[in-house]
Amino acid sequence: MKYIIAVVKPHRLEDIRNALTTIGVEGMTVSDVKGFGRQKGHSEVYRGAEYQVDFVPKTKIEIAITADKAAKVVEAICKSATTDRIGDGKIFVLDLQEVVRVRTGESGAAAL
Amino acid sequence: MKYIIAVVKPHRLEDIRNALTTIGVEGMTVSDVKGFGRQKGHSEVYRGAEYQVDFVPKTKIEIAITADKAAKVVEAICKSATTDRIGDGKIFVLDLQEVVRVRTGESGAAAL
Amino acid sequence: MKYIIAVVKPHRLEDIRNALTTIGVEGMTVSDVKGFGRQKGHSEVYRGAEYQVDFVPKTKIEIAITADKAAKVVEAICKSATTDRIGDGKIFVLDLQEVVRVRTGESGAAAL
Amino acid sequence: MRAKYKLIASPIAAGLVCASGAAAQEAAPVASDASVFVFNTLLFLMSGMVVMFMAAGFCMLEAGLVRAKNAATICLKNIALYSVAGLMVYLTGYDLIYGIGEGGIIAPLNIFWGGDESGALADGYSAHSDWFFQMVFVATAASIVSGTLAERIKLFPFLIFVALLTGIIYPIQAGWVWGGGWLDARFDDFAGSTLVHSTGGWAALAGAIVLGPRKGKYVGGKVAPIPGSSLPMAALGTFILWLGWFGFNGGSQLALGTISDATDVSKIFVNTNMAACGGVVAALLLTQALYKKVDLTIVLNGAIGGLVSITAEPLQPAVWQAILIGGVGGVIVSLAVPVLDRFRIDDVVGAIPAHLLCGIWGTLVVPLSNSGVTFFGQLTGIVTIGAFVFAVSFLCWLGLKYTLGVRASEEHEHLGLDKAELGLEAYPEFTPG
Amino acid sequence: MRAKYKLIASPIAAGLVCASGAAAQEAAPVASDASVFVFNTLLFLMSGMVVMFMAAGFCMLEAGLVRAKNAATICLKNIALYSVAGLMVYLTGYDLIYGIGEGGIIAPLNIFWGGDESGALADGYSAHSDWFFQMVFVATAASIVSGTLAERIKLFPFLIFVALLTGIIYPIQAGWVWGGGWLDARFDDFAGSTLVHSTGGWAALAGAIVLGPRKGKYVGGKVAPIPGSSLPMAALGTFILWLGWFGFNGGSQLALGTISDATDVSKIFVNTNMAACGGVVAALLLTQALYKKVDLTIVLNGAIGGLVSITAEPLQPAVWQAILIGGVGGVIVSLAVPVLDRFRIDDVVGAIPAHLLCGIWGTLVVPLSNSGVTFFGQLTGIVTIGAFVFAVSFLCWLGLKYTLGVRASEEHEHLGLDKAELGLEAYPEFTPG
Amino acid sequence: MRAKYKLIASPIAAGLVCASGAAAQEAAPVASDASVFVFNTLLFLMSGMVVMFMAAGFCMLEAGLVRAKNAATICLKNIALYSVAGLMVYLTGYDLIYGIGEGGIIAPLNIFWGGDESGALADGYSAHSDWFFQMVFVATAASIVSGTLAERIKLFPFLIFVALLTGIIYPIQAGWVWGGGWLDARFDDFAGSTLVHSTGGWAALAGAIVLGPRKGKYVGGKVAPIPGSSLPMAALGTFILWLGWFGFNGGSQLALGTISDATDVSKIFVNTNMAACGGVVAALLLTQALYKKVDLTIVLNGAIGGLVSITAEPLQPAVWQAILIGGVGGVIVSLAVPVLDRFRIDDVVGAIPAHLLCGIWGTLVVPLSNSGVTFFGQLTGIVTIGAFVFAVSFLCWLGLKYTLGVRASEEHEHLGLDKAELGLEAYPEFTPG
Ligand SMILES: Nc1ncnc2c1ncn2[C@@H]1O[C@H](COP(=O)(O)OP(=O)(O)O)[C@@H](O)[C@H]1O
Ligand SMILES: Nc1ncnc2c1ncn2[C@@H]1O[C@H](COP(=O)(O)OP(=O)(O)O)[C@@H](O)[C@H]1O
Ligand SMILES: Nc1ncnc2c1ncn2[C@@H]1O[C@H](COP(=O)(O)OP(=O)(O)O)[C@@H](O)[C@H]1O
Repeated sequence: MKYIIAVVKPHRLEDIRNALTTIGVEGMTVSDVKGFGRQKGHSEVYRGAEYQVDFVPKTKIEIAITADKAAKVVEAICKSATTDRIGDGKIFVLDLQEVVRVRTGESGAAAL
Repeated sequence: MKYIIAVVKPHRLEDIRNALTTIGVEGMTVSDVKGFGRQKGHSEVYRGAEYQVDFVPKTKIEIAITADKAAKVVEAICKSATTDRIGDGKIFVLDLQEVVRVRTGESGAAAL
Repeated sequence: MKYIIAVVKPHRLEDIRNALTTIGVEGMTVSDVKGFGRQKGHSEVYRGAEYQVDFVPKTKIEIAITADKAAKVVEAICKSATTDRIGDGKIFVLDLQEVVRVRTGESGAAAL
Repeated sequence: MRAKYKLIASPIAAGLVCASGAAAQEAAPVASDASVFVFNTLLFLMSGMVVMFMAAGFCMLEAGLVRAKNAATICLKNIALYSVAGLMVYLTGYDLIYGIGEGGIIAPLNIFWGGDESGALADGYSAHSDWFFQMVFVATAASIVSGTLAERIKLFPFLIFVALLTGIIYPIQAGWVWGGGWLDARFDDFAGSTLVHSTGGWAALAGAIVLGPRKGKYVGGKVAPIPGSSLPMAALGTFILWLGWFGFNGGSQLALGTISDATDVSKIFVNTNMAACGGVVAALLLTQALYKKVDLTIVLNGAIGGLVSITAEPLQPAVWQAILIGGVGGVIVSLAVPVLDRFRIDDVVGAIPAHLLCGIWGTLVVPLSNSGVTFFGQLTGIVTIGAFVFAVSFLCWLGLKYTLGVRASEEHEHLGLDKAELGLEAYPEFTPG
Repeated sequence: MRAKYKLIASPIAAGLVCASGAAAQEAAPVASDASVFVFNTLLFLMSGMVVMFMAAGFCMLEAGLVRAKNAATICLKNIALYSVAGLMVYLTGYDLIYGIGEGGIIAPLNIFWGGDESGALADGYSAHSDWFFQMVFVATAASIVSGTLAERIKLFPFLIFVALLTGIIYPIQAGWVWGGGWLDARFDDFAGSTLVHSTGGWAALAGAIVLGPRKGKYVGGKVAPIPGSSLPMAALGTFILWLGWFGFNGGSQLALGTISDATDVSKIFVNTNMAACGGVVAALLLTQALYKKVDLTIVLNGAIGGLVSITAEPLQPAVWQAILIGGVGGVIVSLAVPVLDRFRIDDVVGAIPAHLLCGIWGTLVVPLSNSGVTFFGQLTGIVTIGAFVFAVSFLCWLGLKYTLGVRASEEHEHLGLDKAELGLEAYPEFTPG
Repeated sequence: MRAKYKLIASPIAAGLVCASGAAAQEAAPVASDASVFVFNTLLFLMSGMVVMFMAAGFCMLEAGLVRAKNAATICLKNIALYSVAGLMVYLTGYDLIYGIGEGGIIAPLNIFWGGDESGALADGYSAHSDWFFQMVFVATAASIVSGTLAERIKLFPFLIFVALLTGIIYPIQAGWVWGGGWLDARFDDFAGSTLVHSTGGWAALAGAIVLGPRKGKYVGGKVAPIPGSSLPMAALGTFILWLGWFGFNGGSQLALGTISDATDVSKIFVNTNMAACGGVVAALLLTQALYKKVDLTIVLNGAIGGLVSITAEPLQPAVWQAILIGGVGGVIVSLAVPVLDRFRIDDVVGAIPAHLLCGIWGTLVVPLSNSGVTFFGQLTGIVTIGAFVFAVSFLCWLGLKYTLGVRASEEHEHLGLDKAELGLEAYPEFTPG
């Protein structure tokens, strides 16, 4: 199984979730993060002082999925997350050794 | 070593933390996340318009632990997190290659 | 490639980011977390009742990096994050199997 | 008609009686001319102060009902619109309202209000106090617009519209009635259900049509609610508006210095208060019945709907009538909010139901409690003022659209106007993104 | 006794003197009857306005001291309770207070207040202005209850209790004193330390006992604090209450139109203000001494405790006495908050210490500055009113408990009442979970 | 000079005229002595109430402009400073201001204000109403200081300074002018541009210098902005201040009971309002021109800058002059905020530009509209008061620095004063860290 972490633009979340649901992803976990990447932030003026805003608000999506579906998930995210602009985000794929569903104690792919 | 990520119901945190402390877990990291899973959210009415709330607030707990204790940790979370209702959460176990304690530079199990 | 997760004191973020940029890290993702560790929180009084604050606010930094640079990154974080006080934080290193840049679809080290 | 004329009939009469010495004691007691003057002036000042504070009420209500990413911008718009209104009422507005001449249609343009106090003694109050009171009324109408159009309108085009509304549009129609113009004889609007609230509502409606809804509000035939970022702030705003309304309606008695005026102002306070109570309870029960859940945002709108409904005639109704009038206002608001969505008119804070629709309702119901007023006359006023304000506003909005543009770019809307237009965040430490 | 009677003795006397012409100039100068009437009425209106605004103060204080997940619900409760209070005072409340007859125990039931202004001239103020002033007082008592019971009480049972409190319970006991009933001759409570604040506090206490503490507040013999979600909002609420208290106490002079009344109102303003200052400083120093840290929430309660303490007699004490009376109020609050926890009475905002206990203290200390008042008489009032309000409230709560139920389910409490009962969130973009 | 003297000349004269019966009717009508007394007293009370509420305005403005981790502490400071000011004005302040004697330099020390009402009839208002009005002015000056020094000053040293400022420093210089001291004959400051606002500003400046900037504000020759945590709260605070200013300036007329006084108060209301409008619009346009983005925080400061600028003479200027005077205030604020940063004077809320600089500007511009006033006289007042307040404040701050210490430790500053000094959080459920 794989543990996929995607960091994307916040306003794409809705579309990404739909895309993933379509290909059969049944669960995911989402949180708000700040990103530092190529998209470098920008300079702003506050009370007459110019300063650099270094981070960009991003949304992090985590998905556990069986290994065979991982490529499809990555592709689906890529497609639905892109705006073709810098800062579209990144997807990280890690190896997932075990999953357990708390309520039933089921484990492995059945727990996904 | 293992890196365990558990996504659970927020109001169980207190009990889970106690259960983990009891079995000797010395550190953990907690954050607020939104979950999309079987527990499907619900529909609400706001200013006369019905809409779907897709996500459910969840708490993510991350624990780094030696491999031998991992099973015990998973079990402890399972037990203390469950309310026997849908949305109780999931536990993901990843392989952890290295840990370093910032203050002392210690690494490996000693740093946990 | 490696996926590095560092949990540090919030006010060190600026310095850590600088240190990492210096050694060539081009991206990272940051979020706010609560830590339970050796630094045990403290007791406070609110409306005449004493109570224990168990968690400490921390900042989580995630960095994907090529395997060869991982050690340098860990070292850089160690150096820049430390205040030599309890609660300085921990660094976890996981194996990263794949990275994809959403905008271009590039993958592997090129996508970092 | 309001202001000038009426007062000539009351405090001055009182003054004359007073001047005739002991005779005064035979009828109801009267105060001296000077006391009457001070009382009337004080009524304007005290009422004007709390009406001015309604600007803060609108600011809080709107800041609470927009998303966090637009909260600073709406605050800026609110303080700026009040200021622009002040300048425009000084520049042209006040003279356009009161320079109209009896039965007139439009006053000759006259810039810079002169601040002449020479007629004050005859009027029975200080001209400056009256000016202040009128100015804050104009600002109220403009505040209504900002709420409806929040989260997507560009700052400067909005302020230009505010200048047109407060300097020209509002004053012309207000002159028709309160300035003693052509409508005055047939139409009655005590404190401005139509003249202030519907006017603001029509201008907002025109703007909402030209501007279109916020991105993501209507998706595929469905309404996607966009919850406000801070309901306690919205509740605070509503309470402040409620407070201000005592000045809004009470001050519109325009006189306090006689026993009968003081009693009338008291009646107005009670009716204003009870209409709001009626609006709250009606909205509470109705949302519970309709949706099985009480919707706080609609209950807040219900309070305002009740207040707007009683504004056309807060004096004559008996208390139970005031409760009913306000209660119907609460019903209107509760029902109209989703209806408006069906027409895809995106009114961020519910200002059109509360101010426009309840303003119409409140104006129409005046004949019930006020025998000198006809239903037809009320309708004439509602229609002519509505048509005038809507049409001119619509043209102004179109003009702005095809010159400066009125709508923030899609990207700015995504990002939030705070970051896009002000380059800052309302809650930099809290907002997730 | 308050209201009706007293005024017959003052402005009207003044009026008579005035009517007798030049003679008036020999003693202290007096204003004309009409001016006195307008001044008195104005005092009610102006004071009533700021007391009405106290509803916003309670709303902010309580919204700031509950958790975010219950903040919208508490706002709804506050605007709804004010509205219900308005309707109930109109339906039965006012006539229950003032229809009692001298020395009486209970007034005959009379529904719908008549709004009769025929006695106004003799009373020296407009009946409507007085009604408004009384109505906002009743709402204040109900506001106290909402704070204590926040975060766990169901909406509709709460509103039903508010209707009973404001329509029946409060009016009966208020009639005993301010309506001229049996207690009036022996008991003194100028602006309502006992009649308003303790009454609210007793009703809240009964509710807190029936309802039980919030889940997680008392765990294994220990008190687990549940910090409020927005202390700046709580601070704002406290400032608004402080502002409103000038109207609360100042307006309770019930007359402004003579030199002596105006001077008395001024003294009341100063004493009210200084008692609050005393309460703040006392709570500040005491929490620092006790806990080595100043506790802002207790300091805010200290301000209110000081204000409640001076409410029973804000006129007679010298300024330094007012400071001390308020200061003791601050001490009471600081000490009682943790004591209450020891009894596992969960009072979310600290209303019981501030309103009930300080109300008792303020009432008991009246004899010190007011020679016509006996300690025993004060005790009689405190005990009888307390027993009556507590007992009847307790029965009402029990009745509600065994019919509709009063307590939200455990799951709703976990989820927060905002989501459970209103189906929305107070801060949808901010709250973590 | 303010207060005592002036009034002897007006209402009492009116009283005499009135007493002479019918003769009064020949000139402008006058009210009876008693009515004049009540009106004047009422002006103090009503104005004092809204000026008191400015404490809430400062609290909100400052809580909105500090970081979340210091928001509870700034609320505590605001309610505590108002209370300390109240106690100190009672202890020494009031008698130091008014006990000075004509042309004097310092009044003999006299503790505990006596509350003597025996001169009230001659003064034309209740002594207590005047005391209340003066007290809230003193608190205003102290509120200015808290904003500048926020986020780094320790609580108790701050409160000790407040006690010195409100009990000694402010009263001495206020006595020079309003108490009839040596400056009174040459210097004019109607409502306190210099006496209140610059005084607060000088004290804040001295504190800012002694205290140094917040950690991280000036890093390597660059200014690192530290955005405020809640701009809507800051906007609310500004609106509250604006509201309060009607009382601040209007009440400083010190009399309302004659036609001319009522007219003057009305003029003051209009000018006060329009100066603020001017300040807002000027800051809006200027920040747009300078930074290509409107900066809400500076626009809010612009409103305050406009209000402070008109405070030295809100009565004489024509309305257009008031707009310009306020507009220049807005410009001053917009330009001075970054300049101050260049000197590394860290003024968290922009109080020094708004209160100190605009206070100077407003005082200097008085001769333009007020022929009896000389530029040189104004300068004398500005310089002597400025030198006195700055020097004494500086010494006090140094004294505190080398005894108790004034600055929170670096660790406490990192952690936030809320956790460090109060042991709680302003927004425990929201703040990330
Ligand atoms: N090496 C990395 N490690 C962790 N997170 C990263 C890394 N590179 C990028 N990110 C995250 O992905 C987001 C998007 O990256 P960015 O480089 O701006 O996008 P792109 O390269 O697609 O334009 C960043 O804001 C950051 O949160
Ligand atoms: N495949 C997944 N990947 C990532 N997170 C998941 C996944 N499935 C579930 N989750 C997380 O776990 C939470 C609980 O899952 P859910 O399916 O509702 O629980 P259960 O199946 O135990 O009733 C979800 O809200 C989500 O945050
Ligand atoms: N075993 C662990 N698993 C996950 N997170 C941990 C673990 N141990 C520590 N942490 C995180 O690291 C933070 C710092 O740890 P702490 O033990 O306080 O530091 P130190 O040991 O360096 O003094 C903690 O607050 C927690 O968030």
